Amino acid sequence: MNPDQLAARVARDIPPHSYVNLGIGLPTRVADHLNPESGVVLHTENGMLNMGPAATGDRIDPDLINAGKQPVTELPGAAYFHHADSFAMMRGGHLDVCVLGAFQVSATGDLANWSTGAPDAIPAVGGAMDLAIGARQVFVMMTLFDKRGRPKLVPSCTFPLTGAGCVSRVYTDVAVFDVGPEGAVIREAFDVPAEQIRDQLAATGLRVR
Amino acid sequence: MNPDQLAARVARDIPPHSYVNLGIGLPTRVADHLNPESGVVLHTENGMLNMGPAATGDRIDPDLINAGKQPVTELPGAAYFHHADSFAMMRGGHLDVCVLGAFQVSATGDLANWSTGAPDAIPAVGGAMDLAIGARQVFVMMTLFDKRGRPKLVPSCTFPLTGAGCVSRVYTDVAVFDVGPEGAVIREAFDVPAEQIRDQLAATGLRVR
Amino acid sequence: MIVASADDAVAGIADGSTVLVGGFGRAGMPYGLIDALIRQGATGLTVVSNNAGNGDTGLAALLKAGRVAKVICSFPRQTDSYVFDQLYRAGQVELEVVPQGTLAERLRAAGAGIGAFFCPTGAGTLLAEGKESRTIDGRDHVLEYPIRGDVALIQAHRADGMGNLVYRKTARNFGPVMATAATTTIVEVGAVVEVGALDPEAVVTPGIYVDRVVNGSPA
Amino acid sequence: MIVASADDAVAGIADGSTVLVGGFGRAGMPYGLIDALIRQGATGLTVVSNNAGNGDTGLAALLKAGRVAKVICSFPRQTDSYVFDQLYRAGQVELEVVPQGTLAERLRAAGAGIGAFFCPTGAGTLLAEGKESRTIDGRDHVLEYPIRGDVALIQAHRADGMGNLVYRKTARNFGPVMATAATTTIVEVGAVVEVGALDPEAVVTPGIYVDRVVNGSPA
Repeated sequence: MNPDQLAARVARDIPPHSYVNLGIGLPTRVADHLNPESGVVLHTENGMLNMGPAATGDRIDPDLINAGKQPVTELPGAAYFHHADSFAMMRGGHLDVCVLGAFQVSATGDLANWSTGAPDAIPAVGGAMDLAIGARQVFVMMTLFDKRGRPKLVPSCTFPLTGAGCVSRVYTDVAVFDVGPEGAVIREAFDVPAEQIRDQLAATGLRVR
Repeated sequence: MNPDQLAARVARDIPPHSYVNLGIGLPTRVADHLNPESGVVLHTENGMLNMGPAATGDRIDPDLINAGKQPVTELPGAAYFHHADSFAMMRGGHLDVCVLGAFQVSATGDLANWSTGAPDAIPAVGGAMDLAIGARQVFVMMTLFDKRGRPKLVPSCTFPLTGAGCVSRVYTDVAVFDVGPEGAVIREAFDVPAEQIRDQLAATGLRVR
Repeated sequence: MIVASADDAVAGIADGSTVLVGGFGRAGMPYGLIDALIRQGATGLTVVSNNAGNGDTGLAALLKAGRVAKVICSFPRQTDSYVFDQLYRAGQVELEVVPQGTLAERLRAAGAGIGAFFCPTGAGTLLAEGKESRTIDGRDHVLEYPIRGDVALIQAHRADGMGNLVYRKTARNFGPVMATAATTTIVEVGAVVEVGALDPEAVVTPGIYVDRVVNGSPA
Repeated sequence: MIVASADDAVAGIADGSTVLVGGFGRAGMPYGLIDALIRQGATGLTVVSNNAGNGDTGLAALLKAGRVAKVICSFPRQTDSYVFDQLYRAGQVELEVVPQGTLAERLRAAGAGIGAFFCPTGAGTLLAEGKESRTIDGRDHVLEYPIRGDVALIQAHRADGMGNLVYRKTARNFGPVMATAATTTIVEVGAVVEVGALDPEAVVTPGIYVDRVVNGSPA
C-alpha cells in the first residue's frame, strides 16, 4: 500500500465527529482523505481547532500555520487558544485520536519517534511526548521496515521512548496491527497473507498473533 | 476615625496605576475614595478587571456582579476571565494591593479572617485564603478592638489562620500599623497619641514599637 | 450536540455521580438544568460548586429534594443558605471546603491532565491539615489533587452548533474550567447560533469540551 | 505603558537575564524587540522559546551575536537552525529540552503561583531522568517546576492604552502564558487602539500582565 492509500485507510477508521490531531509528515496526509461530511475536527497543537486544508496563493497568512509551520486555513466553527490551553486539551485526554509517525513501536504500544539516540544528534522533542500520552487513541502510521530492512514494529524499542504503552494501533504499508498489553495482533493484512507477515516478523524476533 | 474616613485613608496609600482587590465588607468602601484619575484598576475575583462602581436602577445586570454578589458596572478597558485564570492572577502575585477585613491580625502579619473557630460554625472560606497569599501587599482594615473590647491586633492569632505572615499593614480606627517579621510598629496615630496606644496594647500583652 | 429540552440534556445522569455545577451566586447558575436534574431523579450525588445554594431554588432545591450526599465548595454559608445549613447540621450532607482558587485550579488540573500540584493557598491553615506539604523556594505549599466530574452543568451566553461557547460578563466564572473537567458537559445557553457566527478569536470554550447544549432562558 | 520605540521597550534588560521569547516558528515572533535587544547589548542570557531560531534573523541573530548562554526550548533543531546547531556543537550554548506542552505549563505555573506540578508527559523517557516521579491513579508522572522570566518579549495583534491584548490566529501561541510568567512583559503590536475599543469578553491578555507596549509592524 502506498502512503496515500494508507492515509485513506487510516481516514476510514476515524469515527465521525472525532477530534483529531495529525502529526507532522505522513499523518498530515490523512486530512486529504477525511470526508468533509464526517464532522471530524482537526486540532493543531500550536493553538487551533477546526483547522482547514493547506493554504496556497493569496490565502497564505503568516499568522495561520499548523504544527509543521505550514500555512493552513480556518474552517467555520474554528477556535484559537494559547499553548498552555492547547496542550491542556491534549494532556487532559480530550482528543479522540492522534495519528503519529514513528521510528519504532513495540508490541506493547511503546512509541519511539523523537530521537534515534545518535550520540551527536541535537535533542529536539517538540510536542511528540505530549501527543503520545494525550489522545484517547494513538494511531501510528509507518512503514513496517526501514530503508535498511530493519523492522520498525519490535519486541521492545531500542530508540529512546517518546511514551510508554501509549499506541493502540499501527498502520503500515503491509498490514494494520493492534498493539497493547496483550502484544501485537494483525488486524488486517493488505497484499501479503497474514501468515507470511507473521513468519517474516518472527524471523526478526517478534511474535505477532 | 470613622469607617469612611478610614477608607479614604487607605485609598490615599494606594499608588496610582495599582491593580487592587478590595475584600467584601468594609474594604469595598475604599473604592468610593479612589481618585478616578489615579488609574487604579479594581479586580474582582469572580473574573473581572476594571470593575466600576455599584450598579443601581436600570444599570443592574444579573450577569455583572462583584465578589460580594452585588451588582456592579464595567469601566472602559475591562476584561473578563474565568475563575481559574482569575485566581491564577491572584496566586501568581500580580495584584499590587489587596485590602481585607479581619477578625485578628498578629504582630508578625498572620491573618485570621475566615473562621472564629466556633465549634458549631459551618466552615466557609471563599477566596479569603487566595487573597491573603496572593497580593504583593496585603492591607487589613479593621477596628483595633472588637465590640467586647478585646484587641484584634494580637501577639499571635487565636482564631484559625487564613494565611501566615501575609499582612504588611493594618489600618484601624485608632492608628495605622506596619506588621511583619520585626513585629508591629505604629506608622500613624490618629486622635490619640502613639504612646497611649502602645500602653493600651501593652496591657493586652502586645508590644508595639 | 443540540438537544430539545433540559430533560433530554440531563438524561442518563447516574446515582452517585459527581456533578460540577457552574455559577457564582446566581450569575452563571444553570437553573434550568438543575430543575431538570431534580425531575430526572438521580440521587446520592456529589455536587461541586462555589456555593451550596441560595433560597429555595437551584442547588438549594436539589439539596432539599435529598439528592445530594456531599458538597465540595468554597463557601456554603450564605445569608440564605438555610437548606444546606439545616441538612449539614442534621448530618445529612457531607461537606468539603476548598479555597475558591484551589477549587478552580483542581478543576483545571482535572481537565488539563495534571496529576497533582503544589499550591501555596491554605498552607499552614486548618484546611491543609492531613495534606502533604512541601517548602519550595522558601514558600510552604500544599499538594492538591484534581477534582473530576462525571457531569458538568453550566450556563453560557451563546453556543454554535459545534458546541463552541461564549459567556457573558462575570457569569463566565466556573463554566470554562468545569467544561474541561467533566466526562459529560451539559450547557444551558441563551441562544444557539449558526456555526461560523462566533468569532474564533473570542470563543472561550471550544466545542471539544461540550457534549450537550440546550437552548434555555437564563434566569 | 506605551513606549516610543523598540529600543525604549528593551531598555534596562540586564546581563544574565532569563528572557521568554514568544512565537512558534515565525508566527508571533517579536522580531522588532529581538533586533532591539541585540542593539541593547545584554549578554549571558537564558532564552526560553519554543525553537532556537530560524535562518539568520530573530533568535538566530541574537545567538549569532553571542548573547545567549542557555536555551530552554522544545525543538531547537530545524532545517534552518544552523546558527544554533553550530554554537551547540561547539559547546558555546547550553541546551535544556522540554516537551512543548510541559514548557507551556511550566510557564503557566510561574504566572499562576503554582510551586510545582506532577505531569504525565515524558514519564519513563530520557527527559524525565533525574526528575522526581510519582505514580498517581496508576499513571506515572514527573514533577515539573515553574519557569520564570525576568523579561518576556512577545508579539500581539492589538493593544489598548491599558495594555489589554488580543492576538491573531495561531500567532497567539506562547504570548499569553509568557506574559504572565515574566517580571517585565514587553509587547510588540500591530497597532495601539483606544481604551474601550477592545471587547472585554475577547481580551486574551489583561493589561495587568503587560508593562511596555511598542507599536511595531509585525513581520
